[in-house]
Amino acid sequence: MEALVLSITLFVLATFLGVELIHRIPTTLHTPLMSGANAISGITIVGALVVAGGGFGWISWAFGVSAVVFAMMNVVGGYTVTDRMLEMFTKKPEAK
Amino acid sequence: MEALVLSITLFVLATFLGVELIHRIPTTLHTPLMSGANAISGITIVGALVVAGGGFGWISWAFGVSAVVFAMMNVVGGYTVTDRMLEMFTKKPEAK
Amino acid sequence: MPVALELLLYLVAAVLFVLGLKRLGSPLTARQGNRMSGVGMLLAIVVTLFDHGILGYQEIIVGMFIGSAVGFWMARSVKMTSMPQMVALLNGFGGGASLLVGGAEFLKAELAGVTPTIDIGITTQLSLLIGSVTLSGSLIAWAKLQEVMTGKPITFPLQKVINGGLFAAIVGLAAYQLIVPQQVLWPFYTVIALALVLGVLLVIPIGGADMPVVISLLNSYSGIAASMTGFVIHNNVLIIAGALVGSSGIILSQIMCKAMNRSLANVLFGAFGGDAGAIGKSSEGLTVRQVTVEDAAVQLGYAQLVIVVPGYGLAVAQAQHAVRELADLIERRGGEVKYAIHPVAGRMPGHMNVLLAEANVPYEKLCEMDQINDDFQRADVALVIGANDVVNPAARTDEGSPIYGMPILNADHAKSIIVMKRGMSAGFAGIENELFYNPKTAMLFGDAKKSLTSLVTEIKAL
Amino acid sequence: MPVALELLLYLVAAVLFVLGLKRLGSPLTARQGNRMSGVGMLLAIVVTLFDHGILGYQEIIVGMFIGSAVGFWMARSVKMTSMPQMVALLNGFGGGASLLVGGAEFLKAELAGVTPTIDIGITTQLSLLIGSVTLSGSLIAWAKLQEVMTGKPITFPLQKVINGGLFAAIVGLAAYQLIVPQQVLWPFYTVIALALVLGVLLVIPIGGADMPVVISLLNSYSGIAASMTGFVIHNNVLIIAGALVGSSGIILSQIMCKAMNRSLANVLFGAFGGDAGAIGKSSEGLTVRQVTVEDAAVQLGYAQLVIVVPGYGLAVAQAQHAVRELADLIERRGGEVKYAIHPVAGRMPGHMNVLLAEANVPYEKLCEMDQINDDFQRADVALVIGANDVVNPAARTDEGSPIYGMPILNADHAKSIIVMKRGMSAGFAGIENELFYNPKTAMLFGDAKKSLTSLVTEIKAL
Amino acid sequence: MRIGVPAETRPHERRVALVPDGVAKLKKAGCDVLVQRGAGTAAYLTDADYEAAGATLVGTAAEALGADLVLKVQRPTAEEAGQLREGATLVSFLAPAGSADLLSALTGRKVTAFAMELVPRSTKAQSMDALSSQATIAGYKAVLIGADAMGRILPMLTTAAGTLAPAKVFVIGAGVAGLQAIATARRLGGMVSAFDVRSVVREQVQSLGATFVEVAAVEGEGQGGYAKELAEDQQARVVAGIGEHVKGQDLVITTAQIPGRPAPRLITAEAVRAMKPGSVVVDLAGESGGNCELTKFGEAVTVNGVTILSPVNLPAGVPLHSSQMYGRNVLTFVTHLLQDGALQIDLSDPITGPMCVTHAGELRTGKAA
Amino acid sequence: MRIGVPAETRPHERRVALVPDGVAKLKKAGCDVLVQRGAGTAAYLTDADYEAAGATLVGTAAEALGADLVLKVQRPTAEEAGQLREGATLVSFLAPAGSADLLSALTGRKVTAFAMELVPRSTKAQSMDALSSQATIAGYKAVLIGADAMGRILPMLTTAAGTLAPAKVFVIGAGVAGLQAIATARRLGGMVSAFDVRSVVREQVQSLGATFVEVAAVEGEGQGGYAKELAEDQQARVVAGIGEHVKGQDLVITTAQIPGRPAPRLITAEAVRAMKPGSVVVDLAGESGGNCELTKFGEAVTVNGVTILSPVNLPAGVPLHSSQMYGRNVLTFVTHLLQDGALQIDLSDPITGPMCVTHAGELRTGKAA
Ligand SMILES: NC(=O)c1ccc[n+]([C@@H]2O[C@H](COP(=O)([O-])OP(=O)(O)OC[C@H]3O[C@@H](n4cnc5c(N)ncnc54)[C@H](OP(=O)(O)O)[C@@H]3O)[C@@H](O)[C@H]2O)c1
Ligand SMILES: NC(=O)c1ccc[n+]([C@@H]2O[C@H](COP(=O)([O-])OP(=O)(O)OC[C@H]3O[C@@H](n4cnc5c(N)ncnc54)[C@H](OP(=O)(O)O)[C@@H]3O)[C@@H](O)[C@H]2O)c1
Ligand SMILES: NC(=O)c1ccc[n+]([C@@H]2O[C@H](COP(=O)([O-])OP(=O)(O)OC[C@H]3O[C@@H](n4cnc5c(N)ncnc54)[C@H](O)[C@@H]3O)[C@@H](O)[C@H]2O)c1
Ligand SMILES: NC(=O)c1ccc[n+]([C@@H]2O[C@H](COP(=O)([O-])OP(=O)(O)OC[C@H]3O[C@@H](n4cnc5c(N)ncnc54)[C@H](O)[C@@H]3O)[C@@H](O)[C@H]2O)c1
Repeated sequence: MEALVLSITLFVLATFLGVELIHRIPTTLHTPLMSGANAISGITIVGALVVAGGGFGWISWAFGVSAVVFAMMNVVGGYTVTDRMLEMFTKKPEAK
Repeated sequence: MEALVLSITLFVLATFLGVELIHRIPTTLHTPLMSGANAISGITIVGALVVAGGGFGWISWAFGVSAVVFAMMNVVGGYTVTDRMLEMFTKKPEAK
Repeated sequence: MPVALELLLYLVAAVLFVLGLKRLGSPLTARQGNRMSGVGMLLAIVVTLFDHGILGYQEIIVGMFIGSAVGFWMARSVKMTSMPQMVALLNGFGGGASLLVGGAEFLKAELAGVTPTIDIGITTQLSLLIGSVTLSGSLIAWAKLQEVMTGKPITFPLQKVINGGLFAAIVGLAAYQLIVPQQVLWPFYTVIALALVLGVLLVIPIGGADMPVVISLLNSYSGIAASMTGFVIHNNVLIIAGALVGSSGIILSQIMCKAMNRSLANVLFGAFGGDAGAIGKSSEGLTVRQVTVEDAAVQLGYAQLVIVVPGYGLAVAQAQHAVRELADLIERRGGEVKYAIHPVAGRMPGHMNVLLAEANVPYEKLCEMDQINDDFQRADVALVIGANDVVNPAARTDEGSPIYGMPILNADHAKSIIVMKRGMSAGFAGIENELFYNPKTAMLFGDAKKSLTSLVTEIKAL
Repeated sequence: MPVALELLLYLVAAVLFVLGLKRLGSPLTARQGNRMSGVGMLLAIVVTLFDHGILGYQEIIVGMFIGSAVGFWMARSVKMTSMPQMVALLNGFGGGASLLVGGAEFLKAELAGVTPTIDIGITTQLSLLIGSVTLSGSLIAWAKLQEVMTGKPITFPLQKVINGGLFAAIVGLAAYQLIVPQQVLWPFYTVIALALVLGVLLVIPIGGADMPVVISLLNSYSGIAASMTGFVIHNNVLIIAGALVGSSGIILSQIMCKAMNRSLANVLFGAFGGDAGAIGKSSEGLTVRQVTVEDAAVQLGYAQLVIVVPGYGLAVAQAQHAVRELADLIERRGGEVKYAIHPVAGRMPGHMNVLLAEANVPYEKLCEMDQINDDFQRADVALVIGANDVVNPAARTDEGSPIYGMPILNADHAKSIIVMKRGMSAGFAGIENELFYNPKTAMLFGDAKKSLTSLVTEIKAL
Repeated sequence: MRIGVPAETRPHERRVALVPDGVAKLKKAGCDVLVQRGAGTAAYLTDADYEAAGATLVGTAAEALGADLVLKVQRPTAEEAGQLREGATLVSFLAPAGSADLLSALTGRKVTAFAMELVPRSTKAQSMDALSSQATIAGYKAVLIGADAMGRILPMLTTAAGTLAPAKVFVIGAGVAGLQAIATARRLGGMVSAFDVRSVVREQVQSLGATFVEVAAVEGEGQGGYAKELAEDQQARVVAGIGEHVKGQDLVITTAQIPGRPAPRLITAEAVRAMKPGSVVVDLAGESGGNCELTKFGEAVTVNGVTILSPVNLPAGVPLHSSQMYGRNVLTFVTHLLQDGALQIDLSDPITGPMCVTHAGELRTGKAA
Repeated sequence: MRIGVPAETRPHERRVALVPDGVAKLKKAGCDVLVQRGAGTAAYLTDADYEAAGATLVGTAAEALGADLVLKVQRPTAEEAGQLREGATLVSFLAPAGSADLLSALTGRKVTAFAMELVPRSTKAQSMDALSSQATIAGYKAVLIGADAMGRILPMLTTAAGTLAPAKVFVIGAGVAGLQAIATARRLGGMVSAFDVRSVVREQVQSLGATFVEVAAVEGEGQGGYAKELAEDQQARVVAGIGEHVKGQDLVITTAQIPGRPAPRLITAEAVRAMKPGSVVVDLAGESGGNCELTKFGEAVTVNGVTILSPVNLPAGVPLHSSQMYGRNVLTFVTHLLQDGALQIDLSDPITGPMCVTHAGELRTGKAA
């Protein structure tokens, strides 16, 4: 039970941190930011790997490996697509 | 050991949160903010109470109770003094 | 690998996510931020692989490889304009993965005959529910944007009631699942099925134009789903990263709504997402594209050449000082600003000269039509402020138009056009202006002075 | 009380600290924020009391009562102008408490003959070290500000070397303490003693003017000390709250340094803190008070009546448009702005009229000297922009002065005065201006146009 | 084709119908341009400038008037009309409403005459609109003249010798000239208010930073952007309202006109008498009778210290710029008529048609009424 | 004590030495003010205004001139001087450097005479500084006159009839009048540049948004904020530099003066001939010889289409405001002299002393050289 509260504590702190991290974002960055955050939500890959590697027979097989495929698509696709979108911002260095 | 890492995790998250929470502060608020943060650092009172209430004989007595006195001064003094400083900001409602 | 080290490395990954997310918020650091968070992800994956000795399982490696390859290929081949639906699709996969992980954990316990603790039970059900909604909802969002299905809101009677009922049923079944004896699996499957349906129903009444908000919200959900999975499998990096995405996604959705001058509730339940373009429907059914101040600010802040086209609206708004300030700011950032003065802009000969002289715009910057018309194609942005007739392409092409034959400013030759006016009303000649429906054109509605002032604030914040 | 509930309540307290700290950052919510965090503190105390059944120990209650009473009395009786030293003192108490808690834990283990784990050992030593430095450093800061000791930097040869040596010795001793067998206590006491000395040595070379930064930094330290204590007694609320204060304190110190245009390193090791006022030393040794743009913004943003006194510097800076913009902004926020035009401001008759007309300042707002001189006492801020001679009180009092007898604008009658100029150079008449040394006056150095533009940005962000 | 530009003969007329820049353009279009020696001198355009632009300088007016196309500013005198070639084309201000004699002379000689006052107010014809271009100059100049005649300066000045209050300027009739007057007076620092019977003008006045005076609730928008005459009761209300407002003004500039009608009487003698000594009224409607009861066209009248000016031909007072603009107007119109170096007169054209007052021996009364 | 304000008699002088507002203040201070009937009429100040302010209207100049203290604008003629009471006090512009006859007449009648041109340029005396106040008006008016005489308008206008380029205005000598001219020309939309030999002026010119022309590296700051005469080689360089810059200008306003010396010759005939036809030079230094070689004081000269104006007494052209300012200057000075309703003349006073040119039958040459 204490472990649960600890987990909740982490959850709460991370939630606050997420809120604070996002400030006045120019609209042009909305989609990349969304996409970048989506890539992070691919962290489920860790869960997928745990399940797939847990050795629970068909569950690992059917659920685990397909979860791994899905999650990997999310992760790799997510980061790549975000990077592509962000390319355009590195073109012109800001003159100040 | 895992407990330690968990504590470190909390420490790290809270540190980030602390950094993010403080943004462009008008100078007038520097002192109140400092004072308010100082009041929060009086959280040592919890440690002081634990020590004082731990029943370790003279240690509890000498260290614990004096820690309690010190920490309480920090807490009560800190919150009160901050509140006094902030009084002036509630005078005029903002017309927008 | 010692558990403590594993946890520590997970913590490093979490820190990289935090830093990455923060950097994603500014144009200058965004790319670097994305890469930082990518490194964090790699670290988390490697740690997990090592820790669980998973490296032995060939099929997992194959699965990872397939997923990576497909994901990479999709990401590389998608057109720039289809990015939003791509994100929707990827997000759906993430939700699906959470669903599968939650399901696996549930079945594992069932099969092993273990009754999970109440917290594990609840979080498992949550990861199933949220994962399913994310999965099906994201797919619908994708379909709407990809125009596989109609982008218009789909509504039917009692929609909200039905959604509410569905939700209640899911909660009830999930609760029942927690208390029934082992081996009863139908509530589990039913919850998943109903949640998938719920995801569909929640998204179909929302119009295509509002999809980005929905995707961001679903993205937030998939974060929460990941976080719930973290509770289930006792993994802190999942909890932290999931919670980060969960909360930042909601904030981002809100910011997006604010940028559209809507509330989140209005977007989700307004069921009029498809009407957003109505304000700018021309008689031929064309629609205009609106731009937010933030967006316009980025365009102008990074432009090399901006040509300002002032018109009568600039005078009405008395925005001469504001436009000068904007120009100064752009120039301080290294851009160039010119003013294209049409001979009949305004309502009296020399109207624009009078205004801009008052704001001390140097005469060198005021260009006559003939002198500047060729420069438009070099311009990154043509900023049309309260001008209308003087940039109306009908003068070039439409013989029936009362302004046919009048030479106009070639604002439409610029790489992009931002038009500031209060609404869609016509100018002096009383005729419609095609330029506003040009795909390169973005409308910034509102009083020109207000818009300019906000632009200045936004560009300063870039 | 079940442990889980206790932990949950601690979490609630931590959340209240987070929210409170956030709200402290804006004038409108600051007071409420402080109260939220206060409620969090109360909650944490009550939970601890209940949990450990401490209510029984009479002496603890008495101790709490004494501490509260003394703290409350000190906080109520201190003068508004002595706030910074008060905070320093309270902060010292906090550091002292951490030191005592860490010491108690150490002794407890020693006495019980338990060898603490390495992490407990390290964090204990850290809480001792940081607590001691905070305690003695804060007391020195207090003494400097209270003028119990000199506010000037105290330096002596090899200071940095000595400090470095001291620090090395402390680290060495602490490490030794961790590995020596039980019952050897001298390293423990020596570490404390040396750390106390270190705290003193670190603070004495810093000038009185820089004390706020030091206090903020020490405050950050006391947060870290509390956090370390949390590691020692395995208490998460201590860890979280301590870390929050630790990091926010450092950021705040940095912001403060930036506001003074200095780096943190410069403040801590520059050993010239006392020179800061040099720029504004008058021949009689008076000093001027500088103000930051942020501060000026708050003053102007909340003022009811602002009287602008323009002078030749406004013309030189060509800041006429900027001042108009500032005035518009203040008026949109509900304040009132007037311009006091001195007959000989500038360098030609009507110089200010020409400028302000160009910026479209309505004639009604331009007030002649006789008409406005009585209004100054009602003004919250007299904003003197590049004017000098026309507000020089020497004209009223100093018979020897070349401007004696010239009527001047009563800027000095305003509740506060902000003067914008580039440096301390004299005006046309070439004489010094006492007004700048008036305790009510704050100088905003820099080109008037730049200062005004930044002010506008800052007020918008309020 | 030969185009002739004679020197203007009206007293005080300093403009010229074509500037060297226009000569060069017509040369390029394949025409010969004959400019009378000294035609541009009063407008500071030298014969050398014309020659450099490709003009053929001719010694007498007769030579220039004998061209196929004659460009003028002022309507020709009887003598000048007599020198036009039979069947020639004439582009000039013609004041057709009051020039019956001239028109019949032109018809007699089968001259095709275009009146520059009749450029239609369509978007496309804007660059030929000589009334607008000359009114722009007139509005500017009216303020200069008025400011010069005043006892005070326009801007506010706070000086060691006291504060000079800003002058109050009131512009009646905010058409082209009126708006330019508003802008110029504001530039000089005056506090400007304005009135017009067309209500669309309110926003235009405000867009120049001046205030619109609601002297009476009337609406007088007529055809083609012009005003129409007001009904009697409305007129009375306007006059009363203006009389009230005019009292406190230091400079009043009136430009109210109704096409083809005498100018409306807006300022009564009584209203003038109520004004402060040293104030000035500049009446730009003098030629059509004046907006002020006391106006004497071309003269300065002083009543009770108030000066009423009714200047003649203000644009001619800024000869270089007004010629430049008029020349451009004429040039654009001629270019509109030209095809392959010859005139193609298409009377069904929406610009050419209404402007043509005589053609092939006939009087065209379409718009000339 | 009785204070007399006679009507001015110089031709074209429209100012008056005291305005009703000043009369009221002196009345309050316990003086009787005798104003000659019609003294203010040319400045749009009626006798009624004066009477309302408490003045006693007198029918003849002799009555006003016979007062204890006489206030005038222009130095008295011999006849007027003869009507002054023995031992009276006179405050007026006196042009002492060139008025030997007048001064001896005044000494003969033991008049205490104060010359308003000699107000010291100290901060305290600023509100008595009539040279500055009148120069302010002159600078403003010079631009109006110049603008009126030009062939073009000052501001840039982009219109359907082409773009009118903004006029280039060049101001030589950026003292009080010059700065005001700069400000006024900028208001009207001209592109203004300026030159002065005193280098402190650079920043002042820029503070008005105009550009400072570095025609030659010289420094001519003399005493009391005035310029000093330049060495020959420097002068030559300045003239050459100005000649070069002046070529492209449409309006040139010159105000360069050196106290007690003839005005420096800065624009040669050759430079004028290089200017464009239609440009205008307004020379405010005409009275002391002019800054332009072709200047004829009080006349308009036209050379090659360039007009050189040298207006006489510009402040009198804005009589109300210039009287108001002059009146305030005089009033402040008189108030400075008054103690309990009587004059207390303390010649050791740093203001009174230098201004006094004759006293108790003696000529005071201290500053009058
Ligand atoms: N220059 C001359 O001498 C002269 C004389 C007479 C007529 N004209 C005619 O006037 C026209 C001039 O063209 P133009 O492009 O300058 O003007 P325009 O075609 O009249 O268009 C002005 C636009 O400004 C917008 N607007 C008005 N107030 C605004 C505000 N406060 N903020 C933002 N936008 C505002 C209006 O749209 P919303 O209402 O939707 O905001 C309107 O569409 C030409 O047709 C010309 O022929 C010119
Ligand atoms: N009005 C007239 O007719 C006239 C004529 C001649 C002389 N005067 C004399 O001029 C004086 C006018 O008084 P004043 O108060 O207007 O001016 P002032 O006394 O000359 O003071 C101007 C101040 O502005 C500051 N400054 C200059 N450039 C600046 C910039 N870019 N940004 C910010 N500050 C700037 C200067 O200080 P820093 O260098 O430290 O920035 C200077 O102290 C009086 O003494 C008057 O007698 C007036
Ligand atoms: N191509 C075009 O679209 C075009 C070209 C030129 C002018 N215009 C428009 O035509 C309008 C009139 O032009 P104009 O200046 O040649 O007109 P104008 O010279 O005939 O009249 C001047 C002004 O006097 C006003 N007036 C008439 N009777 C009045 C009364 N009793 N009281 C007060 N004011 C009165 C009129 O409304 C007009 O504004 C302007 O608004 C102008 O913008 C349009
Ligand atoms: N109380 C005071 O402090 C006070 C009062 C009035 C004026 N002033 C100052 O005195 C100065 C001069 O005033 P003024 O206008 O009466 O002077 P002025 O009329 O004597 O001369 C006009 C200008 O001509 C300039 N000049 C002289 N020779 C020149 C040459 N060869 N080339 C170019 N320019 C030349 C002078 O420098 C001066 O600026 C001004 O700067 C003014 O600010 C001070």
